[in-house]
Amino acid sequence: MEKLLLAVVIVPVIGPFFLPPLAQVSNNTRNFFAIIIAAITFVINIFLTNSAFLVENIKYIIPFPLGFELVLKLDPLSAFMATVSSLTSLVIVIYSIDYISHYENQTEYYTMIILFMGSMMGLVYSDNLVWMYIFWEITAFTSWRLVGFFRSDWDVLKANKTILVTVFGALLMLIGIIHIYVNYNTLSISQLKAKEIQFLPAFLILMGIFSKSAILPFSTWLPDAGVAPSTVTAFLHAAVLVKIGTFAYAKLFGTTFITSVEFNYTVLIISALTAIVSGGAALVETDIKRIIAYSTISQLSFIFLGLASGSKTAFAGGLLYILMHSIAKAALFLCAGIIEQKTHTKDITKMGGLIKTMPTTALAFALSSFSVMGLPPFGGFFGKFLVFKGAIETNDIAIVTLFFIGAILTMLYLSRLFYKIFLGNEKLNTPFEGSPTMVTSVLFLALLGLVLGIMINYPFTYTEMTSQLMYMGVK
Amino acid sequence: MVVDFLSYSLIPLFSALAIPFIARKNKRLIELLSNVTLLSGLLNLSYILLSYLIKNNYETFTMDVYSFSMIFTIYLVGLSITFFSTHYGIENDTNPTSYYPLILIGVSAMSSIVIAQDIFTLYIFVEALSVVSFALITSDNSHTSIEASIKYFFLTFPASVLIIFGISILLLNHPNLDFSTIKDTSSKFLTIIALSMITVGFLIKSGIVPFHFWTPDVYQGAYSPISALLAGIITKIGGVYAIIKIGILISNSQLNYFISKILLLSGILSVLIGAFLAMIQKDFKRMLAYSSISQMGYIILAVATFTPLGIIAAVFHLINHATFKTVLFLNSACVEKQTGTTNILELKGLEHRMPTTAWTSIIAMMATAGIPPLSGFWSKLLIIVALWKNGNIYYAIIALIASIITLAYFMILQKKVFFGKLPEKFDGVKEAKFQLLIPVVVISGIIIFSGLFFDRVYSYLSRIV
Amino acid sequence: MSIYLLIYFLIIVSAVLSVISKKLINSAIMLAVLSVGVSLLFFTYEAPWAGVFELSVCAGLITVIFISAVSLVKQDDEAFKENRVKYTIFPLILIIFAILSSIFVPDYFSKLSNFSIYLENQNEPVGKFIWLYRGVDIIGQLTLLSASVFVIKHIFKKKKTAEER
Amino acid sequence: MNEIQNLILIPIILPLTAGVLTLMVRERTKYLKEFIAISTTLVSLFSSLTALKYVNSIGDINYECDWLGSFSLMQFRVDQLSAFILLSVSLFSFLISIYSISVKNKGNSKIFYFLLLLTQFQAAGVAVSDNLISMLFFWESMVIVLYLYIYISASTNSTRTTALKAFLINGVSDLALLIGIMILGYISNTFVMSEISKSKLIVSGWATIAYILLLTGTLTKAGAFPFHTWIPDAALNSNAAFMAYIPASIDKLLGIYFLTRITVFLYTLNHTMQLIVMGVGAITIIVAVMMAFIQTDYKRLLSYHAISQTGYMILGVGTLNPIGIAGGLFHMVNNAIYKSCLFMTSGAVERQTDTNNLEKLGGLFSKMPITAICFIISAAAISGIPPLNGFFSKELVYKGSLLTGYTIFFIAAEIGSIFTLASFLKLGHTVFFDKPSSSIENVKEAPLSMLIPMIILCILCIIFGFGAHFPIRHFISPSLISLGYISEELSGFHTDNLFLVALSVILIALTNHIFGYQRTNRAYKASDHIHHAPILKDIYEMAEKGYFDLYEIFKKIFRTFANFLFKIDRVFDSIIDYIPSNSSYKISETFSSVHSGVYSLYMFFIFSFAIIFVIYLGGIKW
Amino acid sequence: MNTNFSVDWFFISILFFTGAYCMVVSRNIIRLLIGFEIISKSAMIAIITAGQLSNNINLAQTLIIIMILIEVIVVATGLALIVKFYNNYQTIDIRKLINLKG
Repeated sequence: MEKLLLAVVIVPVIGPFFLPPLAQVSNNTRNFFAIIIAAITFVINIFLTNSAFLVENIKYIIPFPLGFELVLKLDPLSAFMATVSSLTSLVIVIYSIDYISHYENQTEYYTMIILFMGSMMGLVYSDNLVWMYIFWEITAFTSWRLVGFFRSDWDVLKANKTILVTVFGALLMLIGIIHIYVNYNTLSISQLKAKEIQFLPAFLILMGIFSKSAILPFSTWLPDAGVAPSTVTAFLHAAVLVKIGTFAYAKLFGTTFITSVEFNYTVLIISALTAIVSGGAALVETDIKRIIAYSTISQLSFIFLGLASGSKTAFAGGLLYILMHSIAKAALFLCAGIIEQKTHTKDITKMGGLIKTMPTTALAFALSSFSVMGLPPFGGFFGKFLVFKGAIETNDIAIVTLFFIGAILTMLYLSRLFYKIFLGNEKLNTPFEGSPTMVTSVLFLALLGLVLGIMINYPFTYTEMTSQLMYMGVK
Repeated sequence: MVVDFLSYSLIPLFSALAIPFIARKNKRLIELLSNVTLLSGLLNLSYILLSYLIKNNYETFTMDVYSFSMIFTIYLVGLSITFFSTHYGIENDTNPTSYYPLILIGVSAMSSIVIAQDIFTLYIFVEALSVVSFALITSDNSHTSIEASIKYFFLTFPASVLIIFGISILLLNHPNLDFSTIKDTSSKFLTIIALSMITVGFLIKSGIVPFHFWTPDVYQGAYSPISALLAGIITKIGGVYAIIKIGILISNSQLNYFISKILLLSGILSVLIGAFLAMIQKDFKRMLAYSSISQMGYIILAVATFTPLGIIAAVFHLINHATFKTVLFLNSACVEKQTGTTNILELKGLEHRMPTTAWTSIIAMMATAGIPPLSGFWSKLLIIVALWKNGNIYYAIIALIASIITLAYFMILQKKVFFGKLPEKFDGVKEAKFQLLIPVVVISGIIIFSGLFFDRVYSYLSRIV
Repeated sequence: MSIYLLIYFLIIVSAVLSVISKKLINSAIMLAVLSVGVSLLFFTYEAPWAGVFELSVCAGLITVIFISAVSLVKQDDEAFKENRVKYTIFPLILIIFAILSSIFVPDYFSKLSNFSIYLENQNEPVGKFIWLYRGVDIIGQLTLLSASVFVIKHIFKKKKTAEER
Repeated sequence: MNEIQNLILIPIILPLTAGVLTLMVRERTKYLKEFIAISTTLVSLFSSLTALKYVNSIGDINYECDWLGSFSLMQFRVDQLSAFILLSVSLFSFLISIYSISVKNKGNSKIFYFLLLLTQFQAAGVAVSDNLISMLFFWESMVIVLYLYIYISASTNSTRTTALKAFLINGVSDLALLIGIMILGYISNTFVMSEISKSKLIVSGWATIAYILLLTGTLTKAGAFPFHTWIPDAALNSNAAFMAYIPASIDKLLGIYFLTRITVFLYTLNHTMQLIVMGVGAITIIVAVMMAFIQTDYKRLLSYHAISQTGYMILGVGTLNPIGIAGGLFHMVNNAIYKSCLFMTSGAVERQTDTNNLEKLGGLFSKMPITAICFIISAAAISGIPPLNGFFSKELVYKGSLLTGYTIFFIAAEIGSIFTLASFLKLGHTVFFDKPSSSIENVKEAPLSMLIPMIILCILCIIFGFGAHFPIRHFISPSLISLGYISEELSGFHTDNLFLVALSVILIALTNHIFGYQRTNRAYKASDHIHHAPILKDIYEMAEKGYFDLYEIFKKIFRTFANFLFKIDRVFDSIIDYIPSNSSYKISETFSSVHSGVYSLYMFFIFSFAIIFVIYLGGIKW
Repeated sequence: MNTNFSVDWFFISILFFTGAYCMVVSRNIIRLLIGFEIISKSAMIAIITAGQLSNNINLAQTLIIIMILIEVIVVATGLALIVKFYNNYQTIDIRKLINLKG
């Protein structure tokens, strides 16, 4: 089992460096190998998830001095997050094969995307704050390469904005980590369990988390990074990158430290404002990917609501919403990718009536939007529902109202988006449906959201057990 | 002087002296001789180093780890520079019968500085090093190089006078100038004054804010490989490492308060001003020069703690900085050779034409900005932790936040030089020939591995303290 | 006591003259005078070797080098209009500085007691000193000398200069 | 017991599977889908009938299954009220599935039947579920079906807009319902209605908020003022089968059902709350009927009536006394009956004449007599002509509202019935008796599949009218018992002063109609004397333009709000983007100006700083 | 002895200031070198006085001799550099050296 734990980190971290040589052989070999790596990671994660509750502390330790040792530890939360991200990554990599095939420097693309996945695995499983930080920064670097994929000045500018904002937050987080290190003289998360943390380091780490998952005041790098190819945006902004922040929050402030009430209240207020502001922005924007990115931001604030509201059920709901939102939002971004590739525009005022020509995409888009809006029987419903339970249990009418408005805005902008793209009256000469692989993967994600909603018992039981087992609560 | 290292400083010297006699006319032979000299030394060193790092065996190992690792770095950079220059220069560009000997003498002088146990000896070799380097700066007779050389001459030699003043004060209460002697009586007021005057002298020599004015001009104007040599190792050894030695001297005395304050102040100033100024530079090499100022600020901050951890961090960051700054300057040299300019406003979109250069520069930049898991991250982390544990929390925080500026100007550089669309006039540009790339690639590998195997490096460096 | 002051006075005056004098030749000569003064000071401080070296090398060799360089650089000072004001007012500034330093500087050394420490080697001749105790510096001097040789060679190399290329 | 559980599972599981089955069926197969749908609904009708019998005779049926881990179960509990609702749901889906065989503009018919069966499934789920969460699950998932239902009926932009409108109104109100249910569960630590009802909630604090939110949800579902505005648009842009099914019957049933649940079963209302509920009912009656009176489109007129009838039910439930509640529930089922019938007639007329516009219609009595008769019967029923079912339910509502002592509501209800009758006189007169316009020659009678459900419904109208005691004894009183009221004798054909009032209402309406008809010799202009009355004229125009439409208002508000928020977002963007870059650029400029390349400056700096440092290190001594 | 030492340092500081002033204000490169000479002379005097004060004059002499060697070499190479500069620029004005800035 330890070997598996090591493998799930090593394979995707070392693997990508074999891709450039393979690209010399042939592109198909390279793509195949990339898919193989992603698939292996996913499968191992499934195994680990199954045994997460059964086997007690599985560790793999690589010694480093000064308490910086690299410890990989398996716990239900990590396994859950790893499975979610590797699943979406797998689908996205498969989708990429057709999508990315007519751009240059594909090799770098695959390398970076697999490396990103690997560092995600490392971040998720590492039991040491400084190694968490290290993998965190690697993700920042890879996202920089990926966002600047098209290499025009504008793209690179936005990529720089991305990495600068996230790294700035990460540095604040590092200050917090060093503060903890000097105070408690350890960095191991499992040794820091159930310790009380002062407001300052907690707040600094929180800034890092917010910058990564694009909560105010760091939010706007996310829509700006929409210049990247849609697979990248799906990968970074929907599935994995922004979830790093939520995961780190769940791991540190949910299951490790005992935070103070004021701290949680700060988180709630900030995320509530984020939900509203980004929702409003999404209602005004006209660029399809910017709209979806803004909706990501607002949904992330819902996740934070669930994680921070201090009740076990809401925590479980937050975790559940991480899963559902990853799937749905990835599907949305990939649909946007199909649309953008076929219509050669991102401006929704130029689109309309696409439902005639690309019905499957429209179906997938609609299902995913329903899931994000939180309509039953889609998975998003349960997530949002439980999250609202948390909001009410904070017993604060302001937060409930703000998030209510946020939810209404979500419904509004998503329906507006769907209406403008697929209904409306035809403006463009009608493009065709995307390639089979792309459409299939999109549809798969959309239907997965539906199926998970119908069979809600399994994922919810998992997250609920996780939160029952690990959630620390507030002081 | 540590006798068992003496050979490292003598052999290059003798081979330099031998060059005019045995190889007057034959350029190739000169290059071969100098390269072989340095390579043999490097092989020897790396055998000893690896025999520790891998097999943990101590038979061939000396306890003075700092000097040893420093000499290793010196030989590494020196060899890469000589190797680079052999394929860099146009025919008759530099005059090889004096160019390579000077590099060799510089290497030997640096090794002697590292192993010097007497402060006056240190001074002598520092002078020798300065003389060698201002001669090397003018290797190509361009206007800029001569200007750089003259500025270097007149702006750094007064420092030696300060050092002499310090030595004269040391003479007052010491029978001789051995470090051991000074260490024993290092709790006297006069000693502190003397050492601090010497420190200020070395600050001037190493171009720390507010004595940094010569640094960018010199690095920009100098002959490109020599810029790499200067920025990579010469100013570090001639200035910063001397300060580190002094820091080791007084690391456990109580009277280092003033020096600590001075060093902290100039260190944090260097970090900030260097970073800020690097952001608006138009010239590749000048930007790198400012960046090296800010990086040396980190080293000075680390020394200023006067704690074992701080010293380790300083030495480690010194080694790292030598590696990645060498890589960057050599990259700039490649770019200059291929495109004929270092003005980043003209350069654009070279990443597909010069992929190796682009990637190695990215590695080095990330290491400089302290992006894990590269080596720069660990040394910076150690520096911050040392500062924090020493109680200078605000310095630590500022230094940490300043690395976002580092990242910012490297992003700007990368965007302007390597990304974007290739202009027509660079259509013919190709990657530099692979001999020029070998040193860069090797050192990049060293950066990565010293980051990944940080545990070994740390346990190696922390043996003595 | 007075002899010191006299020599010091000579030194200072020659230094000031070498700074403010109009022609470079005069400056060089004044520098030689300065070196002579310094060597005299060394003699009075029972440092004959140092005095001899100072007298021979600094007053002789360096002056020669200077004068040859000045003659090599065949440019009289009127080539560029350097305003003389900063030289003419220099003595005043120096006097002001002298007053200030006479106030501040001695206090640094006021609390110094007698530093005459017993050394077993204090009466040994200088040559023995050089070879025994500062033997390492010989390597330094060797390095320096060879460096200087190559530096001169490097600077005056026979080759096309930058702008002809 | 177990087979009984299966009994109540049949109306839920069967339609779902059947619906998925219809999706499998290929579009071109004739009558297979219809057969599946009809048989399914028929089976579920019988099963729910059996369930009702069982419940009335023996007792509640409970069913539980795992759902949300340890957080919540899928809990069904069928008491008399639920059984009653379940029965009516199954009945209407059965009738509609027959009726819509030959509805033309129902789009892709397999999708249509799929949606129909899905709606049956969800409605049954809402009716039987005892756990608020599972109820919410079924309830909220109806939004999607609603959207698709309107969407498939035509591919014009107005249809899509209407679909969006319906979707948004219901979706937002469902969010309100969600939060209300969460608060309910939070303040009473359980989501099971039957347990909450053991200790009924008092309206105070969080509970008030919860009640208002729940009320919003239910009223929107029932289509009451001011959340009704999607129904008239839907009437214009969708087919009659949909109108007859969802807004006319299912939404009413479920909305009023849950309104009754919360108002009577979960809460004990205080006085203000009760006034609010009743006021909403009264306003709904008046406003909707005034709007309906002036309409010149068949289905749109009917849809406004559907709204105003909702007002009676809300009023009845709001009275909180058994008579009123009984009236509300009874009126609910009655309204479903005759309103569906009316929509069916409209569908028939539309099918045969391809128009709904009153100006074009006329004189159809001779051409389609059965439709006309069905229309007349159900119109009489809706206008409360004794002795049809509408009359009795309205009577009960009047009594209930009188018992509360607020005569104002009673008067409002009466005015409502006046205009109801008047507008139906206008409608009937126009469509069936007035002189035909040239466009509709040679019109045939509607096909059998349309007539059968109409006839069944008319028969039901009459049965529930003459034998009003039968439904009241078998459906209403048990429901009241399940709600915790002892049932008293409350039905039958009896003469008291209310009867006279009803008669006078009829006379007023007749005179009004004749007056209007005399002024302009066209029947569809019979409402003009009200329409063009001085003040009302402007109000009507504004209403037609949608100034009072909550949806439009909220759209405007949210647009401005969103623009404001977008500005805020830009501000944050500048905080993390422009301000740092520009300020650092300024700083760099400032420093850079010092490095002018002038040697003397550098030398001066170096010397002065060196001296300063040395002095600082040595310390100034005096 | 004591006072004498402080007097020495008084003159040393004056000499240093003279050289420093020359190195700052002058535009003539050769004059700059002369200024450098002056300050190094002051350094030598400091060494000698210190050695004489601490009764360690022979060590001081040794250092002085080595320093004189260094001085000669530095001056020679510096003058060589200046001559090269003159050959390239045809001037000995240091103010001409403002190509590298920013």
